[in-house]
Amino acid sequence: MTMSDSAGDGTTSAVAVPGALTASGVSPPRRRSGTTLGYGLAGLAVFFGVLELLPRVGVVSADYLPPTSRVVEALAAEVVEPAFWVAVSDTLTSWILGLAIATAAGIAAGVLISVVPHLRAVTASTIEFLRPIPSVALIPLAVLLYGTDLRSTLLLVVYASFWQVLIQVLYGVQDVDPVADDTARSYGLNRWARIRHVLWPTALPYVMTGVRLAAAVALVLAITAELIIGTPGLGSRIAVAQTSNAVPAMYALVAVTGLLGVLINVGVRLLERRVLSWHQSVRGEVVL
Amino acid sequence: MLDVRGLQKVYEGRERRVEAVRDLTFSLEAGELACLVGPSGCGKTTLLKCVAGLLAPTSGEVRLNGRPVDGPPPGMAVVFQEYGRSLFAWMNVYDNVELPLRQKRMPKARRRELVHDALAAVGLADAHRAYPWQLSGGMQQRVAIARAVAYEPSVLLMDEPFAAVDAQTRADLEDLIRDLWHKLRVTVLFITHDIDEAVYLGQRVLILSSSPTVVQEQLTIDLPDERDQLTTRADPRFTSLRTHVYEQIQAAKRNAGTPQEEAPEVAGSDDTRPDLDRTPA
Amino acid sequence: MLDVRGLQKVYEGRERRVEAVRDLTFSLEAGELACLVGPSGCGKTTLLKCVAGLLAPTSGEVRLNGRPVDGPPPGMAVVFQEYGRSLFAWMNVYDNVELPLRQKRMPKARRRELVHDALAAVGLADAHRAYPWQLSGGMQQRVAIARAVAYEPSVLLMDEPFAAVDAQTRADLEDLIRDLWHKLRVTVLFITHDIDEAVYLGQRVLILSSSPTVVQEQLTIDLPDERDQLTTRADPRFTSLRTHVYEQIQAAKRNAGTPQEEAPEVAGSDDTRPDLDRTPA
Amino acid sequence: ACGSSDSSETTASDDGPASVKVGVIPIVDVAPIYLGKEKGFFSNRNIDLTLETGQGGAAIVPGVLSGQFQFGFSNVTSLMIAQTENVPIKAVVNGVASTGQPGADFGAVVVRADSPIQSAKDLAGKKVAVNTLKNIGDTSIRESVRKDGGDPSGVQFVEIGFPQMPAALDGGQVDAAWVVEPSLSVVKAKGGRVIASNFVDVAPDLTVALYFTSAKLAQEDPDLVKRFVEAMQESLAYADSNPDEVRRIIGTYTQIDAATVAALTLPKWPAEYNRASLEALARLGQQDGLFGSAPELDKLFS
Amino acid sequence: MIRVARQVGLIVGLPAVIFTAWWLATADSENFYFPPLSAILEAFGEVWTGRRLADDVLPSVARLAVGYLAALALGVGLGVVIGSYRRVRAATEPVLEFLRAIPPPVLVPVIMLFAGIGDGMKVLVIVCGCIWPILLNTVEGVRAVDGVLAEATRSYGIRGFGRLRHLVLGSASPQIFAGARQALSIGIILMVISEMFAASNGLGFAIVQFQRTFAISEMWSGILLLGLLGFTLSLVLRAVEARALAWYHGLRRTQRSS
Ligand SMILES: Nc1ncnc2c1ncn2[C@@H]1O[C@H](COP(=O)(O)OP(=O)(O)OP(=O)(O)O)[C@@H](O)[C@H]1O
Ligand SMILES: Nc1ncnc2c1ncn2[C@@H]1O[C@H](COP(=O)(O)OP(=O)(O)OP(=O)(O)O)[C@@H](O)[C@H]1O
Ligand SMILES: [Mg+2]
Ligand SMILES: [Mg+2]
Repeated sequence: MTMSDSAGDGTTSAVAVPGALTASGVSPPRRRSGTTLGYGLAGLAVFFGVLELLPRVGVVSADYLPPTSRVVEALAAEVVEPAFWVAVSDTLTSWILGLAIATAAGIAAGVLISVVPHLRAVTASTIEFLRPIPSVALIPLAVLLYGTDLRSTLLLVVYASFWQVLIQVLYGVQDVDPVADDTARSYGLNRWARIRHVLWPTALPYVMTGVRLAAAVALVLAITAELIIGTPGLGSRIAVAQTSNAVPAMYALVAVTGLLGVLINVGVRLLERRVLSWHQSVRGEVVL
Repeated sequence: MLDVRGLQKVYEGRERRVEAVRDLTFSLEAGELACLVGPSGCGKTTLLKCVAGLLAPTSGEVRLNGRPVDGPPPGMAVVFQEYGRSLFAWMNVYDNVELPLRQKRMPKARRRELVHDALAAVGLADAHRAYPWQLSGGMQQRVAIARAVAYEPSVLLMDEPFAAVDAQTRADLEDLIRDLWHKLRVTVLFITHDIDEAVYLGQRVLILSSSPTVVQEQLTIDLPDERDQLTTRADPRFTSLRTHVYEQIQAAKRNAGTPQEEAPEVAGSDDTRPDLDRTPA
Repeated sequence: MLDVRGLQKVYEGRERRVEAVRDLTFSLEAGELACLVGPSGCGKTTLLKCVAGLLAPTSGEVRLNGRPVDGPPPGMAVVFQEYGRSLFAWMNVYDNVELPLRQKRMPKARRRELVHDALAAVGLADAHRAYPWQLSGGMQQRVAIARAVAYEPSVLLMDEPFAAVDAQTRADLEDLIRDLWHKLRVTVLFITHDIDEAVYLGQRVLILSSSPTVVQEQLTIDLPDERDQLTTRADPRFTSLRTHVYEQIQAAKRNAGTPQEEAPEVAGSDDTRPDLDRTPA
Repeated sequence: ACGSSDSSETTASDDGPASVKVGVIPIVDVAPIYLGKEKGFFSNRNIDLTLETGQGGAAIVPGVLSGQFQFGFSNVTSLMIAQTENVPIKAVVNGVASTGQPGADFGAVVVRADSPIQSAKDLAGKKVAVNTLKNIGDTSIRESVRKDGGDPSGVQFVEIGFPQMPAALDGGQVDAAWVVEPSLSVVKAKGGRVIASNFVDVAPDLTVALYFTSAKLAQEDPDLVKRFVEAMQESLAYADSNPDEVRRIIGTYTQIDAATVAALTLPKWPAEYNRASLEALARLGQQDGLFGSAPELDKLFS
Repeated sequence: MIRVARQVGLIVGLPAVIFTAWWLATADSENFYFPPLSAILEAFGEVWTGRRLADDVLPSVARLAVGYLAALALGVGLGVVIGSYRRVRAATEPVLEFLRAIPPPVLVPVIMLFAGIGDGMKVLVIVCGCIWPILLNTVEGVRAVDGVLAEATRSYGIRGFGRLRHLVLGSASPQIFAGARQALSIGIILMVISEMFAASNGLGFAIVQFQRTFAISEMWSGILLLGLLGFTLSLVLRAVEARALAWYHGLRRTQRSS
């Protein structure tokens, strides 16, 4: 009889026993992140390959869009200059500070607006009014207040990326499952506990998207502000290269910007793997 | 202790207006265990949510200990019919059960003990670290039950809490609930579709009619307090009680058509008698 | 027609590795109605998903009409245990039921007829325009059933499809399924926790053991083909069959403990017998 | 570091050197100030000079107005516009001037080698790129067309940054472009033809840009302004007479490649601005409707 | 009636407070860059009526509309593909992130190389900017499709276009709308930025022109107009959302009614 069979081999195979807790030995996740990296590098290779070919086959003039190889040469010339690294660290400083402020403020404001009754309805029109005001139009204002200081850049960076986080938080909070919320309420979880244990985890996937959006916007604005106001950083180096008609050097700097964006995204994705491991979007892929 | 008076709830939608319950009046003593049965869609869940303070009635009122309920009262635990959605996907089983206790500002050791005991009692002693979505339906439902049990509530509301577990587990859980009720003298309102279960568990069975929903009958279960899966269910009195409930529910469903003819626009009415001749061929 | 051979499924998680089913072998004839029972968490849903081609087995194979199943075969309908989540929240009831038919490229009039009939058969003739989340749990489950019925499948897989409906409705739906089966000669695999239901409905009852899951017994139900809620259930043969199934399940659960004592760290195991002394006091 | 500091702060320190920030655009035109700083013309006069680079008026003018910068660099038409709008700024010293030699100025209107356009009058009905609309570029080009006997009203101007002009010209997106160095060298190297020297057509030795300060600073610290002007004039004179030094210094604050630097047409850096040329430019600007009212040069310089 | 009044009150309440504060704070402002609000409003009346409306605002809005809709179509389309296939995502994500991090002021010249300097370029710039929130949100929405529902869809043989339309787009729609809302304001911002290059008309062009000619009140009035434009368009979007996501709002709201 089947019964006795199964009871019999239960003794021999502890691993095969249902639900045995095993350390993640064979870890398929690690294998996957390896292939992910491979695909990503392949994608980038194709992209840069196309950029190499476009000017070579004459779609655009190499004088205005130099092939990748020339840009790489120019990049090699850049990276040996200490000033370049100073610029990178200046840009990264305003980026990190700006993003941190914008994210914290966006999350705090978003949660507050959705939790306090009526606040959302009251603020909606003002938010929609303020959001489309371009940061670039605020440049005179920033310079007026802070000159070419770091704070000028920060003002623009924060203004632009704050909304990205805020809107995502507002949509995320709206996504709270009423049954989950009812559960929390019926067990007497107070408002803060509900924010922490129900609202926040639900909004988290949206927030992650918001952070990814804001990270890029913050980088873009940091560079743009440096470009136009002239605060030191990658942007002002790009400006110099631009006005000097140093085309390959300019693209080299732009490429650095883009690569920073890629790195930032890798970071956020890793974070997401950790904090959203329970979410359908992450766990759904584990089974695949 | 719990008074429901003239409770009416109408769901107003854009295209659909549903009178989920029309007029419910009943009350529970402190420490009473009452079971609620009624046809599918008659408004049991709606009633439970009103009692839990999660839904505002359209008219009528719910009072707990003399005070009107206008939000979830403290010391209340609820097991929702949608057990899957009521578990937090971002927490493992242990954390799910522990969360309400943390809110109670209980020392950590005590919390640990309660969570362990509750999970062991529902047969999930080994699943502490699993996430809800890694569990089978019945296991998820048992996590929700464990959460309510660990909470040591003074009022316990359960909405078809054993719908997803097998017969043997169900019997064990029934005994668990009665045991808990005995020990803590909690007031329990228990919704079920299983008539035997209602009779076996309850001191009283409330039978709701089809919509427009009213309390069709309140039946006191005069079985001895000491109940046992084998002997109680074999008791002739048990059989006659369950037959009575069954007939009442059937009557409720048969009669349901009548009032609807006067208010034909009300949707969500519930003639669940399948018309077999119209079955797709 | 349906062959399951040496089926094993292991869920690999980061911290948790669960062997949901160990070794299942059975087969169904074309047009057979088989019921599947087993303790909660023993792997019934897992088996169903493997049969439906939704989940790749770790080892072993599933064949349908001689062809290995590597994706959902055409002409198959599934009623999921998580009925609520299996409905499209952005479609009303009518559209939910109609959607699979649209995929079948059926003329509109025919679709209409099928949807109307199916919804009427489950007692939801009035709820066409409601959204699933406006319905009670039992009503949602009936929408999922109606969707499967309207689809006129050649293979029907149902995972505890009547868990959320009241006793009377359940009886009606049981008859609906048998009726459908008679008319269309569909092959039905029906998972249930209700032993009476398994015996009443099926030509055969497959009993799964606790994990590590194997087929514990295959019981042929030698009741007459014409069944009826009153007479069949009163039949002494019915009673002896159900008692047999009940004992088998109890045996399955009792024995389940044995292998676990050698591997005490096992999660997801299923001794659902509550230890009442350890109940929180 | 200066935060919301006031311009007066810089003067308060009589003992130490006054720290002065100047907002400039990183182009050839401002070579003298870099040179002067290096040569110590500013530190000699007790000025601790810092150069801040911006991309034009949007950043520099508010910086000067708010006292973040003490001085700024701007083209003269923009300054005249500011004056007519009563922006409280004062021009203090010459910035850069045209060479005054047709065909050999640091800015010119160019076309592609194969273009049918032969001289300025052919521009009528054509698309011409300028870096900023309603500014010195279009005004001066209209004058070139006029002087060449064409109809200036028919010229279509489009706004494109100097660095993008070679590409736009090459790609046929514009028929002609007003470019300045170093883009001018780039175009010439690709065979582009100069068809007009628009600065020269406005006035001989046109003053193109000036250094300016805020009215407030001019009033509160005339001494600082005076020292800055003197230092600047010395720098201008030095630059004008040492083109090799200029070419060297350009290599330090720009990224123009060495070959191009060597071939650049350098502008003129006279120590004094040319009042007559400014009046001519003002007249033209008024004719083209750049100003709301007639610019009052006296007010700009007083 | 009362409801309408309440709605209007909610919409104008806070802005009214802010404008009053602004009015008072700048009433006798000497600062060149912060003119009194009265002057700004006066300038608003003068500038944004009559010809400028047709000459500057309309072309801008037209470009915005084309760019935004194109970004919506492209963002959702690409997002569905990228979100559905893990490998496609792995391969494309770095490139997309690379492009996303490039600031429009440097990107525009490159776009000009390919798209010239006409309206096409400006539309392209708008697309390049507002596609990201839509794309990212769609990708995440598609990845988050409920597993049970996806299985139900598969088991009923709903594949290809039907699956896309009924399952993927339906369940991702709340997140897609979040992206669409983000993109709207970004589109307006890029409309302004694109008109800083090679433009001869448009709202952004006018604002930049005002800034350069030190017409500061007029510049502020232009910024006000941008805000109003954003607000109006968001009302339109909200109306669309209220229709398209009626199920979602119902689902999320009903049980909160106590
Ligand atoms: N959110 C809602 N919006 C609109 N109508 C609703 C809503 N919730 C429930 N209803 C309607 O109210 C009625 C009662 O629903 P309820 O969930 O209380 O039934 P129930 O007795 O719990 O049924 P079941 O036994 O099937 O769970 C039903 O007709 C249902 O359609
Ligand atoms: N996605 C998953 N990831 C990890 N483990 C899973 C997953 N799904 C199910 N399991 C595990 O597989 C085992 C069998 O689950 P399954 O859902 O098949 O049980 P079941 O027989 O349907 O139970 P029930 O009657 O309670 O629904 C359980 O131990 C469960 O924890
Ligand atoms: Mg219910
Ligand atoms: Mg199951």
